[in-house]
Amino acid sequence: MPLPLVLCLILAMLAAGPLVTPVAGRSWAGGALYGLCLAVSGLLLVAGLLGLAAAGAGTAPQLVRLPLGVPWIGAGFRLDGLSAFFLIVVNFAAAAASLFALGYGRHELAPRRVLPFYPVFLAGMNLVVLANDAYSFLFSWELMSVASWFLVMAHNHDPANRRAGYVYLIMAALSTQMLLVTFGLLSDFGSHLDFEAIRTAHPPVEIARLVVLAAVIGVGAKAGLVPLHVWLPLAHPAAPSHVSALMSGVMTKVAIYGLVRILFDLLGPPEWTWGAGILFIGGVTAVMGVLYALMQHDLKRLLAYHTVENIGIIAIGIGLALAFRANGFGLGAALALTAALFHVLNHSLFKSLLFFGAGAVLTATGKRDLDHLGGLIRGMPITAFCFLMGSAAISALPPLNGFVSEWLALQAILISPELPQWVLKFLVPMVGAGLALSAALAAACFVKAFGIAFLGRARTVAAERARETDRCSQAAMLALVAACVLAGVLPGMVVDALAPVVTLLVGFHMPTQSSEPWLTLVATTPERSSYNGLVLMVFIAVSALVAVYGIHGLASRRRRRAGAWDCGYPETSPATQYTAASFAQPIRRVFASVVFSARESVDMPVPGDLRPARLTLTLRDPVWAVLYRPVVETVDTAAGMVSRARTLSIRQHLSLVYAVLILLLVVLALWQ
Amino acid sequence: MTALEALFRAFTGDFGTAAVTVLLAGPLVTATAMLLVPAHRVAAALNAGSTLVSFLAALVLLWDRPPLNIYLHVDDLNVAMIALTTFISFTSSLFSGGYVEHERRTGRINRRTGQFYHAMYQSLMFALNLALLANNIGLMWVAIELATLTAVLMVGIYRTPAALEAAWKYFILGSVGVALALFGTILVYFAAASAVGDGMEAMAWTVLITHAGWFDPTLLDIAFVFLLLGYGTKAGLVPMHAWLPDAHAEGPTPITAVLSGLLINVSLYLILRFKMVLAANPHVLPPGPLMVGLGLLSMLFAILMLYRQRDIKRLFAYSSIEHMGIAAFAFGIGGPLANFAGLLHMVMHSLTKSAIFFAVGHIVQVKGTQQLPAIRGLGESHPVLGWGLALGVLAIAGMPPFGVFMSEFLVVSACFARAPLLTLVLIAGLIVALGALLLRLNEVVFGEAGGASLRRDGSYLPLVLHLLLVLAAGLCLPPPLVAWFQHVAAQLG
Amino acid sequence: MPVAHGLAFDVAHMLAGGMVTVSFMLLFQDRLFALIQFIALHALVLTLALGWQAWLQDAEHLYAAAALALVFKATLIPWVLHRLVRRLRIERAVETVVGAGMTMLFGICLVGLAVVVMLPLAAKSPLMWEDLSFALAVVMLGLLIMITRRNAVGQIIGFLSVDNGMMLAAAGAHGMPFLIDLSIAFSALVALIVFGIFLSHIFKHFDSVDVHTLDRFRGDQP
Amino acid sequence: MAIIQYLLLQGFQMLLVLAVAPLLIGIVRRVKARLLRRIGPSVFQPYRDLIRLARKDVVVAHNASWLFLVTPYIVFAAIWVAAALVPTYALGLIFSWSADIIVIVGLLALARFFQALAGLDVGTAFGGIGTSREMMIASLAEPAMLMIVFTLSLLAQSTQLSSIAHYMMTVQVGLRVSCGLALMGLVMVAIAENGRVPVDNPATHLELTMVHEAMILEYSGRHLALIELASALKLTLYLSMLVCVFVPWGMALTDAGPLALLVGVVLYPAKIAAGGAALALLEVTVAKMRVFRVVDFLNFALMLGLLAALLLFVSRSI
Repeated sequence: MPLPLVLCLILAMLAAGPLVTPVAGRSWAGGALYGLCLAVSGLLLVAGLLGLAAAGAGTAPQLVRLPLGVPWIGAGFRLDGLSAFFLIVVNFAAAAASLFALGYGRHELAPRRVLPFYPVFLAGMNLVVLANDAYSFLFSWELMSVASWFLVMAHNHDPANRRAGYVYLIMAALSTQMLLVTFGLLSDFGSHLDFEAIRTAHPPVEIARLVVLAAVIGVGAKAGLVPLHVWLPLAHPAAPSHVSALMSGVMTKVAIYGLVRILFDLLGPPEWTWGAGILFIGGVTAVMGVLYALMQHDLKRLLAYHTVENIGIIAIGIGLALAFRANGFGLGAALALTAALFHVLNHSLFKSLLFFGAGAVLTATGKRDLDHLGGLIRGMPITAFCFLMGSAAISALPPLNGFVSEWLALQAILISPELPQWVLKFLVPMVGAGLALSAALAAACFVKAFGIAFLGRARTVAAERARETDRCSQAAMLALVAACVLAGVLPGMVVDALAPVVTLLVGFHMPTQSSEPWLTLVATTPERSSYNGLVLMVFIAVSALVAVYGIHGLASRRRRRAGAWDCGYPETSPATQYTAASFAQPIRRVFASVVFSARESVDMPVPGDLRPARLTLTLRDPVWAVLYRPVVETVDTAAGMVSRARTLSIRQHLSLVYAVLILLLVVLALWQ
Repeated sequence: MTALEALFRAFTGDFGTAAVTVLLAGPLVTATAMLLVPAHRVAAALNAGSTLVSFLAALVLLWDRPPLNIYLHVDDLNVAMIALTTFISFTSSLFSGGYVEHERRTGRINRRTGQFYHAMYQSLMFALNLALLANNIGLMWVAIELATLTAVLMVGIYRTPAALEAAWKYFILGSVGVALALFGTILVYFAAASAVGDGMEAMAWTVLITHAGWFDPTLLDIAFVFLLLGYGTKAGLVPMHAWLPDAHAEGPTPITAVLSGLLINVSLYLILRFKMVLAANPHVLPPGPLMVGLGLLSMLFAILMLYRQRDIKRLFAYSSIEHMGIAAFAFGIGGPLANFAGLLHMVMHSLTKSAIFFAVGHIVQVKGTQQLPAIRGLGESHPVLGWGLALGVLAIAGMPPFGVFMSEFLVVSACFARAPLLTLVLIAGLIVALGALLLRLNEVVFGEAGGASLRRDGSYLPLVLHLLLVLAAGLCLPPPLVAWFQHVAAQLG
Repeated sequence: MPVAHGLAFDVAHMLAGGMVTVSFMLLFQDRLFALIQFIALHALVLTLALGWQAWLQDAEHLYAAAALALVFKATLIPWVLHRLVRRLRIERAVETVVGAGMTMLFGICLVGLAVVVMLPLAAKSPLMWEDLSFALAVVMLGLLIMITRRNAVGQIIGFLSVDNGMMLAAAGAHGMPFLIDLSIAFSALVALIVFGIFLSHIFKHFDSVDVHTLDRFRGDQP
Repeated sequence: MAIIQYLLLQGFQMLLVLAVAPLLIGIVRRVKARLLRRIGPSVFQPYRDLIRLARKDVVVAHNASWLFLVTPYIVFAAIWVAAALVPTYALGLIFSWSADIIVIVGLLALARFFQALAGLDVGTAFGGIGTSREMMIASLAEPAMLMIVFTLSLLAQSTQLSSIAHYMMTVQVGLRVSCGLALMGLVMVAIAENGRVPVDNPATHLELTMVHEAMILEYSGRHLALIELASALKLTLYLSMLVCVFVPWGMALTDAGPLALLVGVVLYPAKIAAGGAALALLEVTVAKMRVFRVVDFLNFALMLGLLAALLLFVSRSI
């Protein structure tokens, strides 16, 4: 599909925002808008697929330059393999979100605050992926942030949402400014902001180091790398659920796109130290993110923290790829980068799915707090099934897609001992252990999320009364489930599709999977390691069926219903079930007491006192305390000191002017 | 009177000449007419009409420039500024019609004062046009002096103690600034007279710029110090800024818009004129560090002041100081790109900030107070105002798709080359400023609605017009403007 | 003619120096009437300086400037001020912010600074050098007066002496177009009018011209 | 034609592990009893138990959901497949390449995931205890396991169990410290994962320290039978993993003749039995530890794995 057409589609979406504003209040507006977004993102998805195919066929990337933006460079757009891949990632999730919103949007309380900004948000993300010069890139980047900020502020009556929006926009500005610095350095100090020019000109190594630093800060603030993640768990839950899905599942990926574009495409040959740094940050982010998530009992915030974890995993892949590339291990680099990109795709799928599930729960019960849910699997079986699949996928369980990308990442880690640098030799195993830990903790966390919310007995009347969500939402969720399963059992196809992208970035690609027998996935060589999701799924299905028929045939198939056994305790109230906090207690004791300096204090009344016993739990976010509060306090103190100037009288102001004048004259006198 | 005499000795009958004549004579005639003839009814309409005429005249100047003359001239730098100034003066006059009417109805001013206000408005426009058109540095000085005096009279128009105090402060600081600027002008004349000979030529800017190479560097240095402090006072650079917040807060809002949108801009423009002269002389000490220092100081000071404000007009007044600081910083850094960015930033800021003040004016009249804590939740109670203000604030905070984003983008990316560390300070400042503005926005627009809600008629046209322009500028700039600014930027050194 | 030039130089020097001296006198006067008389004297010396320059360069516009200075600054303005003070009954309002001694010392330093800053000119043309450095000194002293006076009238007087400094500078400039002089007089006049308006208002609102009392009404008291 | 033979071999292995698993449990119990000076049940008792359980009809709590009902089959299938993919009597079976160690760990994680969810499904406090502790232990065990995998793949340049075993068999590995450390680590992980003493006590009920048993408390009849069988299979899996990595001798190589296969088939149960006996010996000699001591236990395993990897680095870089 020609790039101009793609741009026209995006423009149509961009225009839809202002156009829908006057009628946003009408009942049909939502349906029309989301329908339009669904159609356009569908077309853009096709465009992405075609673009990827074209890249595979080796045709040169399409270029378009519009007379917009900074006059002397114009606004350049480019559709190459990488852009195409991210177009697919963005628009698949976008289409799903629009489909979901067709149903979910009807429950929206403030449509006027959501409809105008939703298409702008989508358009912004699409433009970032296509932009080919610093100005258009940052313009779209910031447009994406602002639009999503409006969406976060959609329900502004909750002070928490206002605070979320506040923190969010400031962090977004930080990221934009740091990227501005990045491009300033890259483009030889703003002299040529065009990516084509930047590509050819490689900055000297010390400049390049600064570029990497600035880029990691700038992208990290948008993608949510620890310690720049603080806005993410605030902002993502605040938005309407289909927007949360896009922010968590897609916008963070667009940020990753920026990192990949800068580090692998625009910047010159890497140094291994960059890889080590990003690897370390990624490891920390992965573990911290999942630990944060385990401590949450708000469903959407839990999911948001998981986004942090997954971004960490992606960063690990990118860091490894850099390290391999710096040492000339083309295949290793290809493997690690493929793992990262594959995980980008996967996370966009299952994180959107999970947020949709959370949204469905929210509309059905009006609650986000896990401890007010429970037993939803009876009221809303389809949502429960989809959420279960999403949980299994994000917990990296075979044969779903989450496992594949983690498997590839681990394979990349396992060949890292070839790297010559001792720092990497020691760092990579640690990160590998961290990766395994985060996977296991993620499983724990989603057992908690699904188990507390959907299983057990209903803890509130609202949860008791929950009914299945509407068809559109179900369709969206089921489509994502199908995508997760397909990507899980046919990973070879995805890897082959990624091959041109990876070749574009590191010059090598993983072995062509379609040539392997039985659709097996091979990391480097079949002798070394291989995985076949399809065979596994068939195997499991077959043996499960064998077990069912065998045991039903040979033995009884009768079933009696009775009260729960529970070691003979009588029927207890639902309040005696494990809550989110109590579920996390063992892990909290093991990890959080160190990381979050978690403290539990039990207030047990004396016998005869009718007051209920209370367990109070205090967690302290180390990042906020160490990094952010000092900054806030500094600014506040400075403002306090400066604002004393208001009390000066006219004469004192005059004296100030006078003092400056004399000072300057003295300087002049001394100068001559 | 000098201006008129200059005018009559001026050009001979082409469109440009006619346009310039209109630009200067129009406001002057209107002002005198209004002062003499009592015409309360039509005063506002007259005001708007006259400013519209001057705007059209300015448009004429865009494609037909008058021949050079030693009193008045039109070149790449001021042609754009004139168009901008006349445009904003037109929109503000539209706005002030409704505003003054409302003030009169609520009895804050009487008919006479209203007419006096319009007359002063016209004379202010005359002064600004003269300052922009002047080729003679003395004329520039006279014009800015006149502008200050009229502005002072308008700031004090409410006659409340606070208003008087603000006007008084403005007057004292303003006149000291004027005095410094005059001394600087005299020194420049000295420098020029010894090079090009005595007489009027030695005061014509076009002559100065061509002969600057032979001027005495010492005199130029000292002169620039005085001129920078003098005109910097008008531009509201810290520490000469003290008048600005009070004048903005206590004066009528249309004047606030004009002060922030035009007067401080024009003053900075005059500083640029002299900077160009210095740039043309290789022996002078570079003025860059001076402007960088003042600019950075102004920016940081203003940003920190943003946090403790409880008066909405004062808040945005400090933001104006901040942006003047940014522009001065850019010019101080120098280089074609940074200068271009600075010029663009001046234009964008004046458009955006006046839009914001239009919104603020409506809000203050609707809410009956300027106290921020009393203004909450406009998003629900007054959607147009609330969202207009929100968009304006986002624009001024440098968010796309508005023009300030582009100018700040260029400022940062260009200044990063010359002074990376200072630019990092600038970036930090920008983020902190966003924090401060957003903090207010959260309450004013998104907070829980409450408080009074008075009736206020009057069109939102100016607000919308400005926002649309800033939006368009953020998407793409008109090529001729770019060409002019690039040429000027090269001259600015 | 070298002699004349020498003489010209000396007289100009004397007059300029005279103005600086008068500025010093203004600096340590604390009685308003005395201040007003001295500003008149200041203007008178300025008139002489202008006249001398006019005779040297026989530039008639300088004669006019001298006349203007004589009429406005030496006569009219002091008279207005005098009336103002009488009307406001603040004859014996005594106020300087810092002690006279300190002010003096500072003033001396200022003069030194003015001379040193202009030093590079000395090589090219000593006439211009001394003229400008004295003018600069007068300007700086005028500003000093403005910031050391708490009283509005005192500040007006400081501002006037700054204006006189400008005139002095302008006088030395050969063929300085008339424009400037006019505008100075003009501005000073306007200045006075507006000052007058404000003083009357201040008087209306509060029974003192102490600018300090105004600070109470600043809108943004923290 | 060959494909059929391969499939037969693979199928045979599936049946083999299925057959051996209860026997292993029986052996362990028997040996423990003997060591405790009791007679103990016959080694075939587990078979009888399973059959009896399968015959009983299932009692399900009123509020149990469909997940509760399908879980036993999923758990059983996942673990069975995993066990079938670990080389037991022969290397390079046709489907062995469809999963390497990491995948096998993943399959076990899959089983655990559903097991844990089922534990929460009925909504009793016991289920909660068991589930949360199980997940805690697992989250500690997996990093340790990965470090061991790291060491092995560092040695054998592969994560395929067949290739590792082949390497261990053919190449003269020599007596490496790393192997010893990895062995210890793997044993400790195996103990933790299978809930054996000292981490958990499979023989207890109604004790607040129990983990696995608390999780499956609500199951009965054929469901319980499947889960018991699955846990037996899991133990077998870990033992055969230990065996095929550290004592691979006697396993038939890829495309070996029938004789070699026969040797393998005969040797494998013997190895497993020996392993079971060793496990029993271990269980009677140590006492069960408090739940939160398990952390130190597994961290020690992790340290072992890390140490093994680092020592390998040293030994290779020299």
